[in-house]
Amino acid sequence: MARAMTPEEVPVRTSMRTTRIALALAAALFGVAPAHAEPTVKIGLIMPYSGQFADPAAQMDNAIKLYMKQNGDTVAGKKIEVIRKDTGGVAPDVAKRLAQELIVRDKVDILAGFVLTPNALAAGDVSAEAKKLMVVMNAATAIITTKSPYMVRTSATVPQLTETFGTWARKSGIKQVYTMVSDYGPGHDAEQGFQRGFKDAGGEVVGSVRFPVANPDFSAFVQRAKDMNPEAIFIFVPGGVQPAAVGKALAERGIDAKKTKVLGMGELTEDEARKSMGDASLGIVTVYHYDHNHDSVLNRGFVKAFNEANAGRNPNIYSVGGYDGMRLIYDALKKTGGKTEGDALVAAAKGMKWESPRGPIGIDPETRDIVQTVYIRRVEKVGGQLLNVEFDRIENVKDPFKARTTR
Amino acid sequence: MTTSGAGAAPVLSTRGLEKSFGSLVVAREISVAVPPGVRYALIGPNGAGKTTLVNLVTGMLRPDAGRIFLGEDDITSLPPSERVKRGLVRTFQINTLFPHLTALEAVTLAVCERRGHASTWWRGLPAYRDAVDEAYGILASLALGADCYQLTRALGYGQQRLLEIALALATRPKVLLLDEPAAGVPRGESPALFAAIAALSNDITVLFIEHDMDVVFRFASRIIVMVGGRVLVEGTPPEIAADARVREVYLGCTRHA
Amino acid sequence: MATVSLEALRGPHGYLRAQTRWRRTEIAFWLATLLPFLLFPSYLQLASQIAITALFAVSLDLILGYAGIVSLGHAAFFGLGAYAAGLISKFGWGEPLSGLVLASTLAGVAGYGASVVVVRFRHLALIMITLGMGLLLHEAANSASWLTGGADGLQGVRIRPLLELFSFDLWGRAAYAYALLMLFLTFLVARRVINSPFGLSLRGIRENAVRMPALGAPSRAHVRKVYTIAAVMAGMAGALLAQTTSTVSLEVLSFQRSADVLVILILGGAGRLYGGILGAILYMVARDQFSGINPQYWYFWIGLLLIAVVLFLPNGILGGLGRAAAWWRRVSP
Amino acid sequence: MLGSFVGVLFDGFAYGMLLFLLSVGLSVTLGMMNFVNLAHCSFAMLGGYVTVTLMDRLGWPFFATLPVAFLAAAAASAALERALFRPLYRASDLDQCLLTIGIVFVSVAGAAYVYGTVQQPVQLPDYLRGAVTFGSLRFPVYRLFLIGAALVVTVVLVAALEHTRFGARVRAAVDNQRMARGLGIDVDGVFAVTFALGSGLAGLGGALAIEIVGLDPSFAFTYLIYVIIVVSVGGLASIGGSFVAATLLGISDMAGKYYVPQLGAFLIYLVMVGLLMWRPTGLFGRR
Repeated sequence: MARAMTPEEVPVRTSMRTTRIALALAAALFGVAPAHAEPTVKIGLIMPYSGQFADPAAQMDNAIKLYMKQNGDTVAGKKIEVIRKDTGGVAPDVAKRLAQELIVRDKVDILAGFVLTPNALAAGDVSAEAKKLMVVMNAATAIITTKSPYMVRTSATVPQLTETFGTWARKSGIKQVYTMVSDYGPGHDAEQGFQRGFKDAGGEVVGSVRFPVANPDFSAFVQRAKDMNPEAIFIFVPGGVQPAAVGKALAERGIDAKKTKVLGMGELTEDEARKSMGDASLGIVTVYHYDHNHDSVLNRGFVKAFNEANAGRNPNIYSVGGYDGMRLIYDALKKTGGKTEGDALVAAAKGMKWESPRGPIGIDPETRDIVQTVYIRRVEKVGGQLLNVEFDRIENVKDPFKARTTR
Repeated sequence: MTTSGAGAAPVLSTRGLEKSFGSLVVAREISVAVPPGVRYALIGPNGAGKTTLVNLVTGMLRPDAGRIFLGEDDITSLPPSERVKRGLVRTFQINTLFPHLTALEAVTLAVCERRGHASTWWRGLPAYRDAVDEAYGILASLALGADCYQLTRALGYGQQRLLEIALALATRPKVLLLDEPAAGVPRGESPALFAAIAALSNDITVLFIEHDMDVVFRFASRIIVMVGGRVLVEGTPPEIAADARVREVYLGCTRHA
Repeated sequence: MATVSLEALRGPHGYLRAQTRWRRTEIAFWLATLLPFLLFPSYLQLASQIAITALFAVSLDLILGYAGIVSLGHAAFFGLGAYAAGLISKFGWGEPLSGLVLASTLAGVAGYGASVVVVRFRHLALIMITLGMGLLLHEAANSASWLTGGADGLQGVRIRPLLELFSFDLWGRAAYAYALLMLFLTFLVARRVINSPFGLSLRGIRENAVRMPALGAPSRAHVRKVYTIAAVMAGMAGALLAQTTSTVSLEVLSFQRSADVLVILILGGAGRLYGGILGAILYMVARDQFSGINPQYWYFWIGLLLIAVVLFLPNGILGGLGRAAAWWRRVSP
Repeated sequence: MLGSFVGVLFDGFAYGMLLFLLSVGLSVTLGMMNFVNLAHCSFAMLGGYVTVTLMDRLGWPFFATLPVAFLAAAAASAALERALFRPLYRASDLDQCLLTIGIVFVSVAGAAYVYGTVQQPVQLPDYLRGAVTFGSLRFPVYRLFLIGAALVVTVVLVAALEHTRFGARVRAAVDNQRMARGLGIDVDGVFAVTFALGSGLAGLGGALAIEIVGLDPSFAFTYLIYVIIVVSVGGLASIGGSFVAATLLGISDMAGKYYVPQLGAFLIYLVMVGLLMWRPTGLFGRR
């Protein structure tokens, strides 16, 4: 809009001519998109490409590019065109607007991406109203997929991981646990999920604490946990800067993963966090749905291709979420024969099962949420390198939250 | 030290004002009584505490001890704006104006504040014709009528000094405290400025700080001499001129300076 | 000098009327705000968010540009309005206009409360106290997730169609019409405020806060009042965003939003009323275009834009345009 | 109980010193020179990236990278001072604010472009890891080192600014430019050096801080609030004030998180607002 207004505002006598030129220019800039000779399928990617969550978005985007490079950009006779939009971080108002614009202006057929829960929830409304398939490739709050009947998820849900982990922890012999989570939505979900799984299996939660989201130094909280002297500590912090900071605080306080078991969501022992923590990360047990160290032929190929395309960087959960999301879109389009109506695509996606780099996964036909194997890993030194080594797994895990509510 | 002037009840008086900053005493037992209608000059060497006295009286500084009266009323604890509302108004030694307001706007502002229009935000300024007329009248009376559409910062220095006075007049003062009204004005122009002051209505009691003794003796009806935070002596110009102490500590030095 | 004699001819009343008169460029500008309906029908959602941001910036301009209060916590009122509007609709009152009035009133009440504290400070302490209050409110909203939905955002916001006729659809027609109308109405109020005796006193406070008490002006009362008015407007902007997007998240209260609106206002030119609007248009259109071209590094270009404006158009775009216009008058006979 | 109290005091003090190291440069540029330098943390980020690059890619020892971090940030700011800041010393605060925010945007984008958005790994040498045990108390080595570094910086700065000819010139130039020029002081030169000093300190602070707070391109924004809080609470232009403010904020933040974790997120802001209400010009502020 605004381009046309700015020239009008110049306080010098605006001649009709300048106005007309400005309008023509504006029309040229924003006018009708050139007609395509080839039939296309447009995918609108809405992600926080800039700001605090830029790295997850970048990792996801890299995997999307890789998938398209490996599988071509034509499916069922249609060319796949991707339009990328930046939300700049948590901004549901922006995410919703971008989704609307993608649909009314760019005429996209599929919305995808979504690293952050509030943004996914906001765009969900648009997906429901416009009847467009929406693929959530990361955001992990359980309720998201209930927002639109056209939504599917290829990442994980927080309870899927934490509740399973809580149950596993009790079964592995731990009787008491102290939980530490970031004080915001996903943290609360993680705390609740883990505690529920752990208590239902007969464990005791001896205490819990929530740290502020913006928290540069964790030593006070870790010290507090240490003073409680629990048998095990469960930790959830968002990925990025904080895992390494928590890990370093653990090491400084002398919490030894051999004596006090340190449990956590997989973010805690991401590549960069392990590297920063060094040997202090040894023995930390985490739950996740993917690690580049997962041993399968498919994954080895995926990691190798990803490394080559991204200067040696390893894929992570964001990457695999994006990669599988693209796989889902491609397969659904093949099934519908290139039809892009939301109903057809979501019907095609329901019940879909395939082999992902993370192992066998599928889309629950009832909830449209992901069904997958949950891995329990421990940080170990393998050939001089600190790695997340899978040592236990729970297969075919559905989102327990929706399993309860739909029952 | 209280010396009553013409015998009428004073419009402004102080009793035993004290003020110090740390160990530096800037006001000591100041008790003055200003009768209505006079043109008072406040003189003294630099650092004598003249501006401090003005600051204390107008509420810009809080005294450590002592009381201040406007007429019968004790105003010692009133905030500055409240004292202005009651008619005790000052100007500043260094121009303290509104650089990006025109002279007309500035004086209209002051008039509107006095008339109580300034809290009205739902009517346009042009609707207050009387206020604008009054503001313009004040400016015109100080020969600023033609230049009142200029931004304050574009005015000449002498005009800015006049604007200081215009702003003070717009508050309809009973007592007007002028802190070196001619400071920085070329010597030749200051008589014209003081003529404007002298022409003010006799309803306004004026107390002015001034260094130029010619001006002081021409325009003041009474004079207070301050030294070292104290009132040294108070009297009519001839009395002051004849006072040996004043000659010694004050007049002697400035005449030569 | 020709202008001076013209003013002298008009006399003081004519001069003041001329100061407050609607200029042709202003009328053209407001007419031009209707153009997006015709020219860019697929950009109306963006246009509505620009209008909302412009309203927010105008609100900040009232306290910063006119009363000289720099605030780094203005999002507090924006966010209060947004949450209030969202919660009102969540608890069953989905009618937008009454929700808007209620939400803005609530923000105004909070603004008055905050103003009592704010008037006591100036300079850096003032900036930091507004910042601190904003951050505290942000944390409080995060903690009170039972009410606000915490980091996931408020769920269950359902807004009824405007006047029961126009629903907030994917195209954003109703959203833009609604936001633009509210911007215009608020702008009329703001314009009236600054052209009133009260507005003149505010400019006095900005120009010389020390002098005002010496004129008998109750500066603190003035500041409390304008702060409250600005809070109402900011709350209205927040409520508009909540209603037109049916979303509210913690981000409405964030430091980032406070900082963004400050940048937008300075970019456009503070103390000129249109500065906030122009700043919002430029900043958001530039952001939309740059991030469309280059989603990962667009802020590099935004940064360059800000630097360029400071170097070549000090005092914002309107400041620069004003100087250009003055220069043009001087060189053209 | 007493042990944990001493531990909390120590951690708080160390955290305060971290804040101090990050913000002391700002009390020079914003405080003394009165330049609204919101790009302060961009220089800190630069220092951080320099250290990471030298350590991680070129294998330099940690200590050798610190002076380079200082110099790199100082050099970058000297160039910017020349090109952008100098013409704006007399501009309005708002223009300075806009300019430096623009620089932050550019620096964040630049860092993301060069280093990617990924969190940079910071691996310290072994002798800085772990902790010294003292009875039942553990004092992490790196925190001891931070405290030492902060004390050294404070002593050197106070000595340099208050007891040397250079310091006298800086104070003269900052107090009254015209008079300083009249006295034959090269005001432009003094300003350039002072600015470079402030930014160099930021670079050093960044290099020292990343071990604890991590490093990615959003660093330039994330820590801006903290450094401004420290400087405003300490009082502009007061190195000692920043030191005391950082100590107070660090200890109260840490103690709050330990004893009343529910208030964890609020504390630093509450303390700031409280202190500023008590002393609007800051603890040691003169203006």
